[in-house]
Amino acid sequence: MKGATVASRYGGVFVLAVIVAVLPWFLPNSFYFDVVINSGIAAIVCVGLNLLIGYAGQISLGHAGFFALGAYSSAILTDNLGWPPIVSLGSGLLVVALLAFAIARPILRLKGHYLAMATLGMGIIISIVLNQEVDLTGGPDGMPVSSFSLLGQEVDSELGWYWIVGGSLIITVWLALNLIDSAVGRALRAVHGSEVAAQVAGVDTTRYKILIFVVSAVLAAYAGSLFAHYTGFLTPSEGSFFRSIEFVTMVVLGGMASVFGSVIGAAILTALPQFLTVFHDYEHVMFGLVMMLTMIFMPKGLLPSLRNWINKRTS
Amino acid sequence: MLLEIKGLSSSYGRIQALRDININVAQGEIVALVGANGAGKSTLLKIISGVQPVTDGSVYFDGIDITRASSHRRVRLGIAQVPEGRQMFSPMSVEDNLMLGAYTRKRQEIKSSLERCYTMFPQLRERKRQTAGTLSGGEQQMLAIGRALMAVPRLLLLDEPSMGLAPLIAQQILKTASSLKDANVTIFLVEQNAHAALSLSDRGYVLESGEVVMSDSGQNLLNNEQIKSAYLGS
Amino acid sequence: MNFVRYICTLIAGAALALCSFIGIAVADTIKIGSFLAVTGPASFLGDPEKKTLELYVDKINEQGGINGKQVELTLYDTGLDAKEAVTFVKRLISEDQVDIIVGGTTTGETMAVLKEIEKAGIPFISLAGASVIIDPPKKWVFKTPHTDAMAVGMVYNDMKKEGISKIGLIAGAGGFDKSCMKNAQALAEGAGISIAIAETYGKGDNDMTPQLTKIKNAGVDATLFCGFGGPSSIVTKNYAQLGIEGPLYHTHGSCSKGFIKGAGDAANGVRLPCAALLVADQLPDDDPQKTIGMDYIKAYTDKYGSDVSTFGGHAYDALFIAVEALTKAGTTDKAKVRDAIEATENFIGVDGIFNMSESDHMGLSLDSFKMLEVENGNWKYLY
Amino acid sequence: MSLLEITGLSKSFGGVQAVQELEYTVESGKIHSIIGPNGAGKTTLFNMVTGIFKPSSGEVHFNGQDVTGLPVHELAALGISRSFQNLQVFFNMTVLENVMVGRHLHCRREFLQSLLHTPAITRSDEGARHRAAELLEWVGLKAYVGDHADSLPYGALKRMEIARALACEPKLLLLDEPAAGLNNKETQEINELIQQISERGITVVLVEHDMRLVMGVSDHILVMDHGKKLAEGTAAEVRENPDVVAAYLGRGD
Amino acid sequence: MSSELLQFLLSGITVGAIYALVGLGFSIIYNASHVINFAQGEFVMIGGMGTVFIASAGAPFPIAMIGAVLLAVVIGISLQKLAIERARHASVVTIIIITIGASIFLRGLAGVIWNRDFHSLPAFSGEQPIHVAGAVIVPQSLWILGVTVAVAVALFVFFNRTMIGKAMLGTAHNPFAAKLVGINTNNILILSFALAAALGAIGGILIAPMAPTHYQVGIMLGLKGFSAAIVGGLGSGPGAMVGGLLVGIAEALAAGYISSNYKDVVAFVIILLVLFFMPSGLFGSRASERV
Repeated sequence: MKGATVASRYGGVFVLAVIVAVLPWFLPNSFYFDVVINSGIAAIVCVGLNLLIGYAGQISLGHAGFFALGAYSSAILTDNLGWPPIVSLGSGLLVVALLAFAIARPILRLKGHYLAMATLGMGIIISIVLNQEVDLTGGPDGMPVSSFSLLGQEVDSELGWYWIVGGSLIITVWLALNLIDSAVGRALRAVHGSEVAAQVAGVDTTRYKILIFVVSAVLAAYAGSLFAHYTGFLTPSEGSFFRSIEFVTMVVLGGMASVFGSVIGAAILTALPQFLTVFHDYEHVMFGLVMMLTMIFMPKGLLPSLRNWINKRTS
Repeated sequence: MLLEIKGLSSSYGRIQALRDININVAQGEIVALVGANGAGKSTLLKIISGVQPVTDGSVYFDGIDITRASSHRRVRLGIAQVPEGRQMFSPMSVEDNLMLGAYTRKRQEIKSSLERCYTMFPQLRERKRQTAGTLSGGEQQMLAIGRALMAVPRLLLLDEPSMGLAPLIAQQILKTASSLKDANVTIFLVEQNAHAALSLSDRGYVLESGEVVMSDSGQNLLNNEQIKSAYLGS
Repeated sequence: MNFVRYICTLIAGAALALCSFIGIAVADTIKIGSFLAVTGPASFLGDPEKKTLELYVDKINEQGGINGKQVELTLYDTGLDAKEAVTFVKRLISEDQVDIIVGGTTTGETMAVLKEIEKAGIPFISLAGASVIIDPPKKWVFKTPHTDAMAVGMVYNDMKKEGISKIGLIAGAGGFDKSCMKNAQALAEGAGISIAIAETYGKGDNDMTPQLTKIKNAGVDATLFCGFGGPSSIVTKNYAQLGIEGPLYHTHGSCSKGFIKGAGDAANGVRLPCAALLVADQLPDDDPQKTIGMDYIKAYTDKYGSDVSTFGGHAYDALFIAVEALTKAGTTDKAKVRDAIEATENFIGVDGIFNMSESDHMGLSLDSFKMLEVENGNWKYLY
Repeated sequence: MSLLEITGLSKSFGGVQAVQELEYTVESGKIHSIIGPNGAGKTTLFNMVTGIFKPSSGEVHFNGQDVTGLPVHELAALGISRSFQNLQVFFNMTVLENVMVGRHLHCRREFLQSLLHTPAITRSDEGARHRAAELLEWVGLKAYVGDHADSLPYGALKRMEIARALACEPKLLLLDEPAAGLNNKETQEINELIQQISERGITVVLVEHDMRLVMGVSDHILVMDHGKKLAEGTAAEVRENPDVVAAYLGRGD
Repeated sequence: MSSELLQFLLSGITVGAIYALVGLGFSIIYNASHVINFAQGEFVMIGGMGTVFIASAGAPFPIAMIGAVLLAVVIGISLQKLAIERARHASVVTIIIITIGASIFLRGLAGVIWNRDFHSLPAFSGEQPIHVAGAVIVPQSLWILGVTVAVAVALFVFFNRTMIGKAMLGTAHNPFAAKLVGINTNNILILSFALAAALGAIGGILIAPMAPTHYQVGIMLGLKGFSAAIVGGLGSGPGAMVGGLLVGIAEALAAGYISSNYKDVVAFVIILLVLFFMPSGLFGSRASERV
């Protein structure tokens, strides 16, 4: 069974890498590239968020706040202070990590709906600040972000971004899978399964909850930073309550405690609105309906439900 | 037979709690079900009340098959339970707890039932405005019995009425229970306190690990050495 | 089995959707693309814009199209999400291969897509207000609405006429509100106006009494409100209830009948700059905007049964500037169409008379605004 | 030698005294049982010893050290482990992983190394996996090793909890009703398991209702009633104690 | 008390009363089913928009209002029967997503079937402001406060004087015991959704004459109502009332004394602080986990 976990870990990453490597030849134009790149960015957030929600069992309805903070700090440092983008990105991650660390302890003492409320409030506070600090962020009208450059090489082609985001996603997934299959990851999952039993096994549950909260916040911020440079323009809607809900929905839709589920969830929910445009006025009605029906009939999410179904069929 | 349980099995979660149980209770009897903790006694009462699903077998009440009947329908048919641990509506007043006991009955009948209940348990009348959570253990047990009687049941299920009570209070509660027989209520009693339970019962069943291992008159069981073994492991 | 059936339906639906959005681009038509915030917090603006575009594209086709070609409108709803706006613009350009884009309800969405527009080189007429969109001018980008700076300038002129010097400001949290407030603060000094107090309210607020109480206590001569939608009515009502001295000014964000209906009697006395559209019937007969305004009002109310707002008017102007340019250019060649738009001259729209140039990609002058006052629950044309 | 010493320990919940002024000593290397009717305060006692509840008053000494009020994971590090009355299984993991969580303190768990899954982590994990598999085999769950925890029958989960607790390499193992819900055969197997655990030199304290089990394995029995000590001694002594008989069977009057 | 402070308080209480009504809906549903219904705000929207459109079809206002409340009730019950009940065993997050899906669905439908314009209802009894010690209050505020108090009293009577109300409370406190005394807990669940929908709709109707209603009006009101319910302690009726007033007053005072830019931030910071010090809200039950 050692072989099994390792195989699923590297096998999955391999399949993902192959898909990422081959996909560009099937993308006819920049629109498809855009959808795929946005899916990838969302997937990075969702993999991190799934570590928090799906694996450690701590809900967050405010992760778009971290996404937006990463995006804006990168943008502000690059454009207002003239820092090199890569340095801005690093500093942005540090800022978000510190902030997440500072609020993690009081927030993660809460449970269930109270935790949901607190993280939601946190996200809303961040989004209001982004809206109000017009001089810094451009307020609701947004701010332009200069393009990303690495070692003097500017990334401005869609394909360039595709490789950056694709590579980041593969590494994120790989790291996440590594983490899950380590003592740290087992401790996290144990926190979800039974906090008291985890403590009895010697797990300092508070420490691990804080750790994973910070990790997921940093991943969200990283994705946000990529997004900022990729689109070249930021508005505070990136940090809104809706975006937070969207991320959580992606995680739950793909499947809790399923890293690849998060990738699939992110891809589906990014692409779905594009499909639903055929319903014109009924686009949102259909979107709400799809959300409800999927969760009613597949409460465990797409990938786990699919896996159960295949298992049932084969056995 | 008022209550007939035929070949009943039940599991909840991963535990097979009951296996092939056959129990009969006739109109007007007091029947005790004794056995050690975890033997499945409470599960059986929950099944009779319809709050726990049956895996196999059937339950008849007064000749009607109630195996799949909803819990509220069973109360209307005349089955009331005094659950283990009292299960008060703790933040609500004593009187409200009693009133809810009569939830299935006509409004105009409640008044007299309430009066009867207060006559039986004068302490409850004194404390009728207090919240149930503030009562002592014994008073809570009285309230639990009173609440079940408010439904004017034909069959009363008593689950561990003496649990956690000081011996004197426990005896008082059990005496009260036996006096209900005079009020034409059939009683099915589950007790850890085997002596007390069997001494006031007409008949008894001994449950061990989810199976009925013995059934006899209360007196015979009381004198049976096997009972002692089931409890004290000797 | 529920689950299987569900998955099948989902896949079938997706396939259907895919086919329908790949399988266009055949007939020889002129394609106009649009992305609007039809839903979301700015639906108040985006919804009439969408209705106007759909209404007039149908009319144009009934009348034979442009240069004999039918017009096809591809319209996406962004829900006021800049990210969606960028994706939709990429889709319009690379997938739907439209010839021109008319859209962008708000400044944020418009600004977000400019990079894409410039890169692809496609004529684009924005429906958003802020001057930053066309200042400095960008090769492919045009816009129709008056800027909020113009509206503020118009209000300040009127204030000076009325002898007002000390004012209070109240604005919402949205892009329009913030930009308007910023302009009001920037332009105040030059206009000889001092801003004693500036207050804001939040998304979804139902009562602005606390903010207005502070304005009242600041002892101002007049108050300028920067915002639109429901809050226009709430602020106006609260203002009247608190009995604040001095007139209340709004900007063109309140140029819709919905504002008066919402505010009721409290709206009386509010002064605001609007496009001529709202008072088309009161304009002198020789005013060139009179007929076009009256026609638009009739067409819109006949079709949708609801009152016109000037926001739909922005879409009307943008659409017809595009149509005129396409007609004149006689081709869908993007560079030629762009040049034709830049050459727009004396185009009479509901927003005013447009004269575009290389340095002016909006083409409206301050006199295209009309100063109105609400009187007896109706617009009154002042000057 | 006493491994665990409890002096004057009390706990109350909103006015209800769950445990009152309890004095109790656990001798190293022996099998102890705590019995008593429902609500006697046995589990509350366990919860205080393992740090889940903070005592209202009194002290707990473990291995000569005052451990009163220490957090649960620190007590675990000192060598106190337990199983639970109501299963506390990590249903989101496999059986093997459940037990591997028990190896937490013995695993390398540096965060960055875990992310990269360095050879050091792999080795340490390998060790944990090996030990966990060994323990599972030892408690008789070899067949279930790779299964998901939520597919196991109840009896197997009980054993898995014991294996998980053993994985911590505890000095003191508290078992809360290990036989509850088990049939006779399974109870007998648990009985044997407890004796084997004791033979490994681990001190065991048992809360149990199944008297056959208790009387069979215990070196020392503490009887609790209403949060207080009712009696203590060997199985024979306790069985003959009239207070105990009355508490269990009721008085025969 | 300065007239300024009084003015802020009046404003805060008026708005807070609406939050309280919405928050009560959250609490009632939570009590019955332990579900947080994120579609609660849509009942507010249906109340306001429903009244507008039923009235525009020619019904007199009182009839339109009753019609809108009934419409909300029907939708609330359908939500329970068609969505929540089917996902009974799903996780908390899954059910949250379902209710969010429902709110997007309902909002979308309202935007299409009705429209996306702002609509006003006439004030129930004029708009002539009333002056109180230098502050002003409009008659509609009095209606809001009056109806909220009336609803609170009615709910108090319902829960304390009627059998069905007591049965609802009993089911919330102890669903197991409720079944044993013969309460049909399924019906209680349906009733709780109906009641919550009605409360939301009443809130929506009350606020519509003050703040124009719109198909999206439910988003923020729902969020604030949720905040009210959480601050007060989930499942506590008085908690939701106090929570609603607290949030409303905090907003008004923050706007008045601190910064109107950051008034919502102040409100949310207060909510967070309350939760940090009282992790189950002001009146929430402090349940301890049994192991």
